[in-house]
Amino acid sequence: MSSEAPQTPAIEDPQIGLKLIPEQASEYAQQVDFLYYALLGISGLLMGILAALVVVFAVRYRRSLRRERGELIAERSGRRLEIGFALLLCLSFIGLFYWGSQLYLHLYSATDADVTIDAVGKQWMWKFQHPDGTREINTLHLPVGETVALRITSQDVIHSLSLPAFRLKRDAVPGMYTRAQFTPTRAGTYRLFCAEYCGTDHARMRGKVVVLERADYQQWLAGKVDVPDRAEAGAQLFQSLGCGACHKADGSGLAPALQGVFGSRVKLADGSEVVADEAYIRDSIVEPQAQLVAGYQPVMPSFSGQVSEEEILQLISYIQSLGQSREADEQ
Amino acid sequence: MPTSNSGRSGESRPEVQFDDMEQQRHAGLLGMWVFLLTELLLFGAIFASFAILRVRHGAVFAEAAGHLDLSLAAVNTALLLSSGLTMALAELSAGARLRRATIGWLQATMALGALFLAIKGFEWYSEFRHQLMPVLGLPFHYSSALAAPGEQPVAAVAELFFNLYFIATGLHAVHMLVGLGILAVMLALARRWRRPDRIDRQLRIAGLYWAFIDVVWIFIFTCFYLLRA
Amino acid sequence: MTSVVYSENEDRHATPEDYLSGGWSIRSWLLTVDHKRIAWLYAVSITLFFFFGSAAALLMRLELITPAGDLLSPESYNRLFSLHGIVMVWFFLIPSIPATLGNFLLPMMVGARDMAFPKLNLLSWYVYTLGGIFTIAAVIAGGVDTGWTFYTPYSTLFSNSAVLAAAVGVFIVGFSSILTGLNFVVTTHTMRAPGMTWGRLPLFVWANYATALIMVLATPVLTVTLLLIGLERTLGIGIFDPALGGDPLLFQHLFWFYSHPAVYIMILPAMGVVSEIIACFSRNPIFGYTGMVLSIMAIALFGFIVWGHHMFVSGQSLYAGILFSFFTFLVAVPSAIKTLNWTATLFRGRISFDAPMIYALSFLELFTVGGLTGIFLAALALDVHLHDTYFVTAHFHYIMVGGAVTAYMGGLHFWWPKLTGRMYSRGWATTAALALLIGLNLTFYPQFLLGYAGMPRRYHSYPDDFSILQVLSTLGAGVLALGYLLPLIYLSWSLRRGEKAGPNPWDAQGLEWQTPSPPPVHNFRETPEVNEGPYAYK
Amino acid sequence: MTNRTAVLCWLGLLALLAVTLLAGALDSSALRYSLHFLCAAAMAALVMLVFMRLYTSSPLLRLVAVGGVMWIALLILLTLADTLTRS
Repeated sequence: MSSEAPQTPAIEDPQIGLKLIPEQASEYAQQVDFLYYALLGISGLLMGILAALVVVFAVRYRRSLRRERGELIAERSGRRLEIGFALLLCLSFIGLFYWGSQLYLHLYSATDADVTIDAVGKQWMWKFQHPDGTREINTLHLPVGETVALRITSQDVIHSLSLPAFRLKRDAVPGMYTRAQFTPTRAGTYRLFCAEYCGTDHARMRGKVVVLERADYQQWLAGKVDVPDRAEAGAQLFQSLGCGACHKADGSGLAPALQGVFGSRVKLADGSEVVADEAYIRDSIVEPQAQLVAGYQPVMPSFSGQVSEEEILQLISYIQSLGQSREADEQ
Repeated sequence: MPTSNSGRSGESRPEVQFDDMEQQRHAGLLGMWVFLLTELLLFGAIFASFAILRVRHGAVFAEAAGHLDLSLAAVNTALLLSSGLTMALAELSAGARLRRATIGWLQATMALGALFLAIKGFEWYSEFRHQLMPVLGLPFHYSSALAAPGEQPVAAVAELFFNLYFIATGLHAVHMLVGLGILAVMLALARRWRRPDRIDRQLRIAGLYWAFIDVVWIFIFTCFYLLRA
Repeated sequence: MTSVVYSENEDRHATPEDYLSGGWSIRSWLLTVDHKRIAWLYAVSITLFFFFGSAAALLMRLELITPAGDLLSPESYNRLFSLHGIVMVWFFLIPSIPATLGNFLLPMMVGARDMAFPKLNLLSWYVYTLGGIFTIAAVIAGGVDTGWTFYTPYSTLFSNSAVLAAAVGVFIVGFSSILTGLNFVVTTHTMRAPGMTWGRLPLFVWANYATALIMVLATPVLTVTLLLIGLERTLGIGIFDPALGGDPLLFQHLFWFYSHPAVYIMILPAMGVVSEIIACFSRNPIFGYTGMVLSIMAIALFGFIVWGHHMFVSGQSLYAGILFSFFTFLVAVPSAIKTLNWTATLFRGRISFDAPMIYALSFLELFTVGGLTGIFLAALALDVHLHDTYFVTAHFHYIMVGGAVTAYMGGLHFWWPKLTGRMYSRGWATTAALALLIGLNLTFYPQFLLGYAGMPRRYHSYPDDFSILQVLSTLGAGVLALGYLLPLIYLSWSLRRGEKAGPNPWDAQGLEWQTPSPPPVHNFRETPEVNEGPYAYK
Repeated sequence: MTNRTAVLCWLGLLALLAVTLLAGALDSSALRYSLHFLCAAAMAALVMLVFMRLYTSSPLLRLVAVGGVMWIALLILLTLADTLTRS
């Protein structure tokens, strides 16, 4: 069980008042709101028809009127009414389904982003890590207009990064990377929540997203004490852990050279091929033998437990910085 | 099992809520089959977990399967299939109202079942001795060709395999014990032979349960023992 | 409709004294195999658990009046919502209609003297009680704080609350609903009276038959999933631990494979009750009987292929998400057809507004709101925004409290004269029904607004801006509590001093109304002969 | 089911067991695995048809048996649909 009771940082809620429809802080948020209004309209219409029918029938056919009963709907036309109604519903549902899944794919399928931010959920705080190494807890500063890709994982239980203003939510699952990307279009302070129940202080695991104009963002960056950027931190780790001993740049070591390996197709010992993306590199660090590269001996020790999630992400950024291979550029 | 309240007469009278014996027999069989449906889905969730984890960790699972004793398991499977035969013959003898044959075949079935559990126990004990039983935090030492000896992640995934192996075979063993309990009751009834038609009906239902245990073991044997590297 | 002749005949059937006056000793209640008495055993125990769960809900609502978590500590709030979930889902909603009204009425409606396996029926109640004891033991041992969903790896590796006791409690109560389901399936297949073909079965029987199928097909997967959690916590042999390469999403697949069909276990019997009530109080045959039956079976069977819509944001693959979203839209169509048929049944009827009818019409409004918001959640992009927010809480409370509990109340008021032979006061019943309707809308409508504003579920403290809607919701909860306390009072009052209700006070169709109320021990003098359809209202 | 059919079914089961064990010696794992599952399915079918007398029982009981197998397939296939297509 969780050993010591981890302390939870203080909460800084953005004071933005009750917004029944959260601000549309990105163009995607507007699209989701159109879908919401469309569904509200359809539901309102159907509820209206239902309520009207029930009230009219209740008033016109109440028993106390003692009126002579009219003819009931014939079996055949009744069946046609049912089937017609069902088909009408199916058609509108297929439309709504298509609309919803298009937006869903736009949000989650990986596209190249201007800046990749790592979000690591930990019992009861969110830790963000910018490419330049800046780290924040429960607060995320972003520039307007740049496409932000979130690389989300968790160190302990399942959390869920929820940004209502961007209509975005993604679970942080331990042992797995989940992705989402969005493009802030309006400066401002927005809410940030943990949506998946994760223990005692689940309710305190929240904060704010601060979207700044480009100039203010640079100023905010400058204000930060200069901390080695993520790739440099990765390089330092690469040396301190002694990876360089086998992964020699010229490939003469016991292990494959890592120059330009990110994004390339790697031939494995069991004959299959896999793209060396973040998940492959992470697995190779934590579980080296599972996807052994063809032509090499399974001698790499596992580092699982010795390097934290942030450090693995730093190593990945370092390997990325060793040059993207040609295939990755075409994707 | 619906007990009937008939007197000494050959064909016993149906229970109060049934109109005739045919309805009661049909209800008994349908009831048993629906119960077997729930048991099938109980094991189904275990097989679904196996399918998912086998797909995610193919190499290590295949290699871990190599550490199981295939010959013992093959003998066990043959034993269980034979106990299916002896159970069927017991049912047929009860149908033909042959008291001694019914008792004989029932005893054979129970003997085969007990032997199966004994061999299974021995198999578990040998796995315990090879430190391949990660139950209750026992030391788990897994040697794998895939990695240098004592490697943590391959050993971790192998531990996952053995966890699932012990869950599946343990659940099956529990069902075997319940089956043996039912057979013991049927044996006692068969010895007294007070109402042969009732014994015939209940033995058919007990036979369904025993044959179901065979079916589950066939798939456990295939999934855990045969899918080797 | 068949006329059942009450002539004296050979002694095989019991003398015509009713099932209640057969004896009030402890033995006659605790060892009964009469499906009607077992229905009462269930009715009493699920009512106790209902008020136990409702107390937890009221405490949570009081806590949520203030944004800061000041009334309760986070630990106790988490234990309260877990208790509320577990008790309400497994100890009230799932057995509510099948085990009480279903147990009482199904044999009578198919023209049988009792269930196919009376002893298993009693065993099902004892297994339910044993499960209840374990759950209460879990509460006494400090409560469980994993939510009713027991998500791993929190429930297996990180929670140090009484997870094992709660998991064992739910593991045991699962067998109770398996036994009930098994009894209903066999009774409906083998015990129908001569002439009672499948096409002449009342929709209440069809609904309970479909529910029984789901209980039998889905509950075993829950049982083994909870077993896996128990084994991981006790013997350390877990398959969900990410460090061993286990997959937390595998747990979610196995859990929701049961839990989504479970919500259909809760709503289908309610649909059966509403069909009976609307047909009786509008004096009209049900509109589109075949459409209704096909919809019931479609909901029961398609309910098994939609569970992935609980995992749209959980890291499940995008294509599986799209597949599950498509199936979820399809499974909404049969429910819409049923709503259309209920409304069309009112057309050109002679409608009277007794308490059961008010409950049925409330069900119509509340279930439709719940159903439509389900469509919001089926649309993938909206579910990403709305998942795990109060929008989802409002959606399933509209369907479970607005649908299942309202129909349970309606069914209770509709068949109360048959169960007890007494009539309750019409005025009080109408007040309670309206209080429930108003209270429910006032409690859960603000939660839809909170949901779209982004307020997540299971929050013990929340940003100050949401407090106005939370206060409104707590106000509604108060009215709702009134709506549930009133029936407890006037129904128990009617047991003693309610006026005698004849065999058929509502002049309703159905074999169960052909017997005196309260009905004799073996329901019918002679196995009735059925020669026409179920809703021959003139 | 008669004594003769029971014994024949038993012999068939042992033969299938032998086949599935011998299949272990093949080298291509795809062929091996498919043979293993084919034999397992055949053995299960034999036990259900003969020993559980599905061959001679009412269509309702056959429906229950087929329904159970279908529901397990439903659970496994849809869960695999997620695992296999996860990026």
